[in-house]
Amino acid sequence: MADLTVCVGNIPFANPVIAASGTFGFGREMRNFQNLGRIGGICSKGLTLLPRDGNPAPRVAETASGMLNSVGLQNPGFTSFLANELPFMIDLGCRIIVNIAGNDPEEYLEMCRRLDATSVDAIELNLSCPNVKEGCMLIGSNPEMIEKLVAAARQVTKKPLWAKLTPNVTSIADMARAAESGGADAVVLINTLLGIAIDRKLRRPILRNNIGGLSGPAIKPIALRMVAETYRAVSIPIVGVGGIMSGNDVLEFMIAGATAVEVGTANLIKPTACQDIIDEIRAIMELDGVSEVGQYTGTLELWNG
Amino acid sequence: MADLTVCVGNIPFANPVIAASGTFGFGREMRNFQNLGRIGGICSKGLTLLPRDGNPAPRVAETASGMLNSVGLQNPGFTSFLANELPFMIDLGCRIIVNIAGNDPEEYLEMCRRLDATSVDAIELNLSCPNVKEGCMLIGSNPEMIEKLVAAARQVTKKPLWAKLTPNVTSIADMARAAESGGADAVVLINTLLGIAIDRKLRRPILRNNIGGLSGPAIKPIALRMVAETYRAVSIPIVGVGGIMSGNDVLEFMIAGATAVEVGTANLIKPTACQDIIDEIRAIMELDGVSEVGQYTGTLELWNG
Amino acid sequence: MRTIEFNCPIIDHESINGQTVVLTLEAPAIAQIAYPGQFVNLTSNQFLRRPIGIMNADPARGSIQLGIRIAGEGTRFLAKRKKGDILSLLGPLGRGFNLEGARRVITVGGGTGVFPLYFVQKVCQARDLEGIAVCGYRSLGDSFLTDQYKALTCQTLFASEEGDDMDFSGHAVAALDDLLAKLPLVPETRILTCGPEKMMASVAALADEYGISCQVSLEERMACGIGVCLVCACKIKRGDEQGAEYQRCCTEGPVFNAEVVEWQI
Amino acid sequence: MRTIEFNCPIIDHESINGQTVVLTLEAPAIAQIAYPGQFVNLTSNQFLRRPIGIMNADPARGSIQLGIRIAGEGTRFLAKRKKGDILSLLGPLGRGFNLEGARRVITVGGGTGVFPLYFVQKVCQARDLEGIAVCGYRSLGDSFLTDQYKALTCQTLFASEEGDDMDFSGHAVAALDDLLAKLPLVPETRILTCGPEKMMASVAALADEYGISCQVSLEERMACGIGVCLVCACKIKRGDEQGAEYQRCCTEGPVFNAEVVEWQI
Ligand SMILES: Cc1cc2nc3c(=O)[nH]c(=O)nc-3n(C[C@H](O)[C@H](O)[C@H](O)COP(=O)(O)OP(=O)(O)OC[C@H]3O[C@@H](n4cnc5c(N)ncnc54)[C@H](O)[C@@H]3O)c2cc1C
Ligand SMILES: Cc1cc2nc3c(=O)[nH]c(=O)nc-3n(C[C@H](O)[C@H](O)[C@H](O)COP(=O)(O)OP(=O)(O)OC[C@H]3O[C@@H](n4cnc5c(N)ncnc54)[C@H](O)[C@@H]3O)c2cc1C
Ligand SMILES: Cc1cc2nc3c(=O)[nH]c(=O)nc-3n(C[C@H](O)[C@H](O)[C@H](O)COP(=O)(O)O)c2cc1C
Ligand SMILES: Cc1cc2nc3c(=O)[nH]c(=O)nc-3n(C[C@H](O)[C@H](O)[C@H](O)COP(=O)(O)O)c2cc1C
Ligand code: FES
Ligand code: FES
Repeated sequence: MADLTVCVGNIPFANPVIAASGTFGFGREMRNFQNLGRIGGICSKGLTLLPRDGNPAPRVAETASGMLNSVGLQNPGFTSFLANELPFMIDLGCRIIVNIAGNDPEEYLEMCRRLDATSVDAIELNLSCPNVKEGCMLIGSNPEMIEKLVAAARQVTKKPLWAKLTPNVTSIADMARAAESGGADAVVLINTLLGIAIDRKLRRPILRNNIGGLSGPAIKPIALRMVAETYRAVSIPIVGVGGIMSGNDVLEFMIAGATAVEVGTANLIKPTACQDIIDEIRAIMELDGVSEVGQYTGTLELWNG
Repeated sequence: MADLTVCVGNIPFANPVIAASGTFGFGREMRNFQNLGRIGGICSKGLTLLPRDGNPAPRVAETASGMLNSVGLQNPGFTSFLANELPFMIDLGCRIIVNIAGNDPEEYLEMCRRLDATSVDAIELNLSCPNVKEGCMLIGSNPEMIEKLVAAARQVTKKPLWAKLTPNVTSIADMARAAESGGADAVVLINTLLGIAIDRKLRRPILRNNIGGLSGPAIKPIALRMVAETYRAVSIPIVGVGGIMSGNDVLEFMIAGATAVEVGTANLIKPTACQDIIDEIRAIMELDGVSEVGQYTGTLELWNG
Repeated sequence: MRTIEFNCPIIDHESINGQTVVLTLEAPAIAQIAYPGQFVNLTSNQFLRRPIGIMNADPARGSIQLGIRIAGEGTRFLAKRKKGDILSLLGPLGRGFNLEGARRVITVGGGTGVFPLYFVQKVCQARDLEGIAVCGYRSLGDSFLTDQYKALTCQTLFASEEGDDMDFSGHAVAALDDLLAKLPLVPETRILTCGPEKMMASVAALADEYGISCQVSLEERMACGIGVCLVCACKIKRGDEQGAEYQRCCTEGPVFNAEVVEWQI
Repeated sequence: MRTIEFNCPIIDHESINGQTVVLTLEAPAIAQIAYPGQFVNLTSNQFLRRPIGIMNADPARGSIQLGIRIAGEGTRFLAKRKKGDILSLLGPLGRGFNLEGARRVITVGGGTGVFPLYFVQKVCQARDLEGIAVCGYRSLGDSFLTDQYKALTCQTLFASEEGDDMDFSGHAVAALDDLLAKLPLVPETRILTCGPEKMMASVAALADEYGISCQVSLEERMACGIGVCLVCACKIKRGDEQGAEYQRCCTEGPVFNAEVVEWQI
């Protein structure tokens, strides 16, 4: 029987498949489609200290093998989340990661502090949301700010800290190194790529927010390259995200260097995506004669010359 | 009758559709498929001072709505090009742009000097090829180096200088501003995004060069966003490239701010792509009631708020 | 309610005109529980699914019907499918129309909005409610379901914007105005509307004028259709009257009481 | 030679086994000029076109045939097409086999390589050349075109790697070795081979041993198929013996004289 368990830092996961932030809500709706106790983990929708309305609609534009979104971190706010959503999530029976996005460093720290007292399994510092004007991506494209923020968060919580990075930078490896120096337990890459879609007739962006974040299979080759690049730059675990649609995709990310992965847009196309992907991984391991899924991680052999 | 002519700087083009470097050879093969005199222009395969063998095969990997290539600037060398290809190209009856890539600044300058004496219409400085270890992308991700190189080239040739930029940077607008400061007549964006494709069974990159450049519709939202962003940052013309497959795509790029466009990967799927796209533009202008194609350029109206 | 993914064969394909088709799909589980105003989310040859309102459900036959107008590549693909082809459906999705306590139901449809409201009238007939339908088309040539509507309802009013030989020459909203002016009012009347946002806003205003309760079926660009991605934001007035908040068209909607909708036009 | 894009209807679809089909396409312009060893580049449901060797061309009927083995999503889509479906083809592409001055032609095919070589034997028969065919299959159950090959050639040798009831038990290369050992040599013999690279390299070595001129049909990942993108690099020895250079599989190839090929295995 294939062993799908992996450890990200010290936390064991039943399998490497985690639902990505913003594509799974808080798990309430997805319960109708699959047994959430069987997936590796769920990453909450991105949370801000105060409730956020998010951006006006349209918030989605379809692109070739992908989509742009400009949700803009609509969420009930951190306090309401702790009271109304977290207890429900904890009961789901899988690992729970909480994705937080601050308007400024202090907001991140405030949320970290308050999460320290909960039973969440890890905190994902969203340093990469492209859909809000403040904080987030600004911090995420500056290594010094990343290191400082992660180090400060490290001081206020014992929870594992995952730094979720933006691909909209010249060197993702530099950002990952900064997160590592700051004391991050893992880096999560990638968040969405900045893009725009235009309505020719209206001569307007389709998204009311003008720009949005590109996700889906279109970005997979970029995400995979960034994981492979970062694997050579840091020694903390990498959680790979970007365009994963199948079990084979997951194993490609692991071969490139990921310890676990997050599945995002696939959930929106197929509500059973996470469960199906886990089943596919199991079948492929059988085929490949691999008994422990962790044996894939970082086994990419580069061609030389 | 729709007027498709555009001017990039001082050079008039019969229409805004230029065949992108590396996807049209030197025009010899494409003659069999369309009347090259009718397209706006052709950009030569990237040239280096000395002949280059390029990278070993496989050099292509298919991705969702796109492809990775790692040709590595295989070309007969600048001297052979001048003797054997350029005269042929000049005779084709459309604008000829020569794409050059140096191992170091001096190689760029040497080629610029020698092109000054020819009748090429513009020189495209390839500051963005991801498939060679030297020069190119290194220069292209550093604003100071871009500005210095363009300024130096400006000294040795009177030909219009187009700077072709890489999207693998935090701020493409910064790169474009640097090119403008250096005296570039236009910026061309974007070249390919760095990516990787992995063969799970072999645990090897599919490309023998390990990484390659991602092109095709998958990258269109990113290219379009970079054009829109750069349009607000510089006042020299922008030539838009990335994932264009249709006349509608061309007009989206123009609305975002492009004066002309380059069509790349589409040529590989459909050898009549450029001609078909020109016909589509004409039909859409009829529909839109637009008489001069230049009237689309930069008309994107952003949503505010 | 439990919605899941179904692979449903097309058992009938009726072409209404070059731009519009009615597909009948074998979907017993959906047919069993679907009610008017709900929708399904369908795969096509495009990346995202496409939301389409349920036009009819026949629990006995185990089938549902969808009326589809070609609007782009995705609906073109769907319209070109043939009998026997299989489509992946998620459904039934969303909150539909509320007919509780209604005695008279006036549906006001415009364009493809005429399709999902057909399901309303079918339920009205089954429940013995007085069904009145106003259907707005661009032109006579563009009209559809007219015989079916006539067979179901107590009264129909077909409006043609181009003024060619239909019941009413002009917009569906003007037709409704005309109708309401003549119609003796009865209590427990509901106006249910589906169509272009501008039309629905006018219908809502008219309903308000006449003091009739009104429900509207909003359309928003969607991805998941099941409430997890938050892209389908509709601006809805808060209960406490303190401004508005974004609610999910696919989950809290697509049908909302007209008075809570903050129109975007 | 002039190649353009054609939309060609499938006029016949023969399923050889679950994994392999032969499609007959109406493609008069291609049928007219195609010669053995050339290929077409086909659209599927995938992004890039797929190169497939021409298995047969019938100028009179205006049709060509393609033998396709399912290797992934693109070939799966192609194999599932039905009579009447239309495919976009670019062709004929590339340089095929050179039969000038040949008297005896020995084809050595492995797997799907057996398909394009069938066209060689057809031309041999038409030109009255002595055609001998060695066809290598994994097993009897996996074999195809055997009757057709028999009908065309002077001699056939069907090899099965699994050693089940075929002419020869073992690899096609061993079968060729066996054949050459027994066969009285005649001048102007050519060995033409198509199949896995390893097989072709062995065939080339064997041909060299026997002093027979040999042509090989290389396979390389392609995009355009028409010579503009340079992705299909084959390493070919330079005429001046100074190392090797990259030539285009789609344009200078896919067929090369064996002695200029720098094998990558
Ligand atoms: C709840 C709901 C019920 C609907 N019911 C019906 C129906 O019964 N019959 C019918 O013909 N149409 C209906 N529509 C509209 C239908 O979903 C769109 O026409 C369709 O998505 C267009 O897809 P396309 O690929 O043809 O067009 P494209 O313009 O190529 O679509 C591009 C993208 O925009 C989205 N989009 C485009 N137009 C609309 C639209 N009007 N509403 C929402 N998203 C859109 C698409 O879903 C896709 O993501 C309904 C929409 C919603 C939200
Ligand atoms: C000149 C030439 C002639 C050929 N003739 C035939 C033939 O007659 N019959 C036949 O069944 N097959 C033939 N092939 C192989 C056929 O092209 C591949 O099997 C097919 O491209 C695989 O596509 P896929 O989508 O099914 O597989 P995938 O593995 O999903 O393809 C992914 C990508 O890899 C490329 N690729 C995968 N395998 C090969 C391969 N072996 N050669 C080249 N590119 C590959 C595809 O073109 C595509 O770009 C030929 C190949 C070449 C180059
Ligand atoms: C609709 C939507 C909402 C998202 N919201 C968030 C979010 O709140 N926080 C975050 O860190 N990432 C968010 N993301 C990014 C995803 O978590 C993921 O990093 C990205 O989509 C790439 O993965 P994918 O291609 O598998 O979707 C969102 C993505 C989508 C499509
Ligand atoms: C096979 C291939 C070869 C390329 N070679 C070059 C080159 O030599 N010089 C260059 O500047 N860009 C080169 N490019 C990049 C294209 O010119 C273009 O910038 C890029 O592909 C994005 O456009 P597209 O999506 O329309 O292809 C190449 C692209 C491809 C696909
Ligand atoms: S479409 Fe995803 S929440 Fe409504
Ligand atoms: S496939 Fe493009 S040159 Fe051969």
